[in-house]
Amino acid sequence: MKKARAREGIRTTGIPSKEELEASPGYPKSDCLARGPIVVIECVQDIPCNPCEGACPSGAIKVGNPITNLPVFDVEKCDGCGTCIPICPGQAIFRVDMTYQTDEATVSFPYEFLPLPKKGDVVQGIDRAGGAVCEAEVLRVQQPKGFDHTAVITVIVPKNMAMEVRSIKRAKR
Amino acid sequence: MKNTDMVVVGGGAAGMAASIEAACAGAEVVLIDENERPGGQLFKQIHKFFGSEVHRAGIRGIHIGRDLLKEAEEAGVQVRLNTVVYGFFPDKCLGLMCNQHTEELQAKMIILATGASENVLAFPGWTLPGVMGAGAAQTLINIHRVLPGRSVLMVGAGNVGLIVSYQLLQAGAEVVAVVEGLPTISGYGVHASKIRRAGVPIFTGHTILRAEGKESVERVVIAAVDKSWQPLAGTEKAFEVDTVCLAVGLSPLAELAWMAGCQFIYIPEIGGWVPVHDENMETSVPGIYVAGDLAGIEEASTAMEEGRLAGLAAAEALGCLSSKDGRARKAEVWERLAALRIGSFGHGRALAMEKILRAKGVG
Amino acid sequence: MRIDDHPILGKAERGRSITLTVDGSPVEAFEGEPIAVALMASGHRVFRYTTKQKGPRGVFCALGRCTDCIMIVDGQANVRTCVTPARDGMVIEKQFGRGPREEKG
Amino acid sequence: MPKTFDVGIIGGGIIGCAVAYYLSKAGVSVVVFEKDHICSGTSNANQGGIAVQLFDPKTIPLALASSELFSELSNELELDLEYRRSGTLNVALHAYQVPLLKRRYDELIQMGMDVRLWNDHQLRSFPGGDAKPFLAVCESPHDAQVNPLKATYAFALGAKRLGARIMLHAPVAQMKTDQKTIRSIILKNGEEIACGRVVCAAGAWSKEIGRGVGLDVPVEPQRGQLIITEQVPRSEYPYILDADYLTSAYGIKPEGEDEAARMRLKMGIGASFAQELPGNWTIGASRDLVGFVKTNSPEVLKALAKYLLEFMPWMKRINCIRFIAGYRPYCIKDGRPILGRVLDLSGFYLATGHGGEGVALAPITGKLVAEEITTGKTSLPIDDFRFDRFFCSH
Repeated sequence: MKKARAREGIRTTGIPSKEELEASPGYPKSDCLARGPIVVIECVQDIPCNPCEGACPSGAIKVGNPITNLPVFDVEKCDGCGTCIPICPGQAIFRVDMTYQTDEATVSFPYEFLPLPKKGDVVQGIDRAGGAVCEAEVLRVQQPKGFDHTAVITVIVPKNMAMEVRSIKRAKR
Repeated sequence: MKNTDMVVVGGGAAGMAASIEAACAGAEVVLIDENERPGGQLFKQIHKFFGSEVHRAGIRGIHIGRDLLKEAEEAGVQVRLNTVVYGFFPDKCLGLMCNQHTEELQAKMIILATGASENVLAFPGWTLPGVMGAGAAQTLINIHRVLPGRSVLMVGAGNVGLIVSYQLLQAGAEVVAVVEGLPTISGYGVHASKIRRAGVPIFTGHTILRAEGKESVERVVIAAVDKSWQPLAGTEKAFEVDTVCLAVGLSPLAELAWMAGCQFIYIPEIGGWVPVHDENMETSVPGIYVAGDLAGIEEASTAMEEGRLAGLAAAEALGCLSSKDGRARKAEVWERLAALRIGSFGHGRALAMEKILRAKGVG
Repeated sequence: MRIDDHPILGKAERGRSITLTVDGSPVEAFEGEPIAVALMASGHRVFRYTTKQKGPRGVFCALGRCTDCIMIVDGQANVRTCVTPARDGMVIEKQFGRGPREEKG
Repeated sequence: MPKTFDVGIIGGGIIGCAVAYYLSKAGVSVVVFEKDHICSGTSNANQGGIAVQLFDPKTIPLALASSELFSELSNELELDLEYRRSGTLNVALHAYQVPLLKRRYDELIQMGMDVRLWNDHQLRSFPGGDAKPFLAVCESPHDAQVNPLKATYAFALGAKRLGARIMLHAPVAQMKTDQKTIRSIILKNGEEIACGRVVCAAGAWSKEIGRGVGLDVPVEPQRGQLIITEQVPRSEYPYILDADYLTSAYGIKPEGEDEAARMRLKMGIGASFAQELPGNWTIGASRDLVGFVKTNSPEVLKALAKYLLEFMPWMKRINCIRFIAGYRPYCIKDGRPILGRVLDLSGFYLATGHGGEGVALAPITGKLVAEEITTGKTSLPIDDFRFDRFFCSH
């Protein structure tokens, strides 16, 4: 068991482990998710980087000094606007809305591939390891000029997949 | 022979930043680059940069490059393209060649910002067409807009290997796997996460055994390695690919600094032999400065800051800046540089830089 | 295998369409792009064969540094195709060792 | 107790290594003191030419014998030295050179050498199309080329196999003498090594070594600059020389016909274009006495390149990939090597002053100096090369 754990984690697999995520001050506690749309920051390494802090219009993200601090997320201040999603150079910020429907949640994530999906498309929801875990219906594709070519896609997924789905399967070009 | 205040060799991130600072301070600056267009590697950095606002975090390298070009033009930097500095001669005289014509240019101050070249990795089949540097693939896809192949194996999970893998996917290629000999991923985890989400497996503790193919790469075989880097029998995996990209580190392009007689120090963590320099980026030869990857392999953000530092220091040495102003301006850059060299990713580079300063006798 | 559209860079802007002759056959290129790019776009992978081992070589560094991609361009050997701009009508040949293929009777 | 060797050799260039090899072959215990590393002084920055037709007539017998030795050395030393008798062309581009070339041709014929003057047809058909017409060409088909780095290392390794000790990074501080006889060598690190005999093969640094034992060895570093091109197909004539090399031999002042030629002569430039086995051309040569300055100068490089195109205009589109400079250990008295024992200091031998001919003369120098040390006699006369010649009045 211990051995298996040593092989997990972002440094070995490129995927943040459950422990790494839960230890990160940007990752919301599970009881916060019921409040409505909030961002989920999956930043677990001390990279010198802080654009998320300046991007948040409500001051919900704090990095401070030094800039290698992990972003601290204040769920009280977050209104789920998602401005921080396309800003993060590591594409490590997502938005989850557990209140979307009784059985369904929405997940928003950055996406920089072609072709872009369209609203209403039913695609495959992809987890952090790149595996297809469920069907996902595209609710929104945002790509205003300010995002500088990083689209933010929102998909509808079963509620139990909201903390698993982090992208969608890329369509063939 | 022509004369100028300052010559900056290399029009990449470091060289452009150096030229802008020096020209804004009032120095006559000639920026020389051997390529058809300036920008060095910035124009293939199509991802958003890390750092803070002062480092232009969240902005893509290409846009930073465009801004630097504009600033350089506005500052009056004379940019000479398609020009090779073929030799460094006594009394800070540079031999230039452009369109098969040569000339000499003498400068009071010289800033070398010649960058780096990619390391290679030798394995059976590594000379086959289809095996190339990761940076080469990045140039092809992001600048020249052509795919080097349809399916790629990436060797190396440092930031270059991870970023180029992602950009190959963006360009429409498939990346079948990233192979890393170390037991862990040395690049930023978020870069690894991006390609994992896109379905690319990362094999840490693995190496490439061979590339096979008649006239070009058709297939590769990888295997797990033990602690002494020996392949473990029975762990071989084969992939049908037409391209292998090597992202196994960079080495400073130090020829001109060697010719100039600069003292060097060997620091493997930042690319091997690097010119010793002080906190102003001045080498052991007075009036010759270094910046960017030549001064130790780091990243574009640090290269720009080092360039600014060298540009300010050289302008100060020319008398274009008062020592009071110079010191204040340099202090700002030192602070920004320090911010980029902290944490577990920056600590090793910070130590390496201290080693360089100690070798110069100022640490 | 040109990349016409790109999620970040958008539609490709290219120079005038021109024609190169590569080992006797026409190859489409865009003016000003490196010769090597036109060759890769048209599926060429082998640019030359080495002197001693006669091994194939293609683009390796794409920066004009390694000289793996050298070819004979308009009769001139050792031309680094990755940094030499394509011009209309250029005649390009694979290089064998230090020059053209030696015809042995 | 200091370590003891029969012979200590100062200098790990091709001359020192050749002397070490031939002494070791004769069973003598040898140590080589090299201040830096093998081939780090002069032997790494030259063209490896054995252009016998340019040699001073007194030195030609040595050059011929040396070339013969080279032809066996690849086998003997178990390393391909790339020795090949590719021949040389000595070319007169200018009218004043033609009589010099013809005079030299007659001299060489009289010495029994197989040399040829080109006829009109050969002159016209020299490859290169619009080349400035060659006025006269003397071809010496048995002249040769060798890889100087491989040759130096082969001698060093050969000596080592036979038991010689080669000490690298071991600069000599002083030599101990007693009753005008060499006793030992003391290195800069303080180590003392007893050797009954010492050979100075220190090339351009010989003056300093000589001074240490009270001898005025008239050798100065002469800077030579070379350009190296990329690899191109093998030429039928891979080694081309310039008749100006004969001017000093015949006491003729070379003429500068135009400004470029005058500049060239001022910079000591004469054509010496040699193609190495992989296909690279080395474009030389310049000679100037500027002390221990090993930098290149752009003026010389440009003049060399320009001069090259007068001979071979087709090289205009060939890329230069490097340039280098090296020291020729030049005997300022008469330009000839200084070989053998020294009367005033028993046990001290000189093998230096070879100028630009050190590689060509290395095997015969090694052989003759070894013979003198072991038998007191030499198989070829070397009286014309002895140190004493500077003090005898003729």
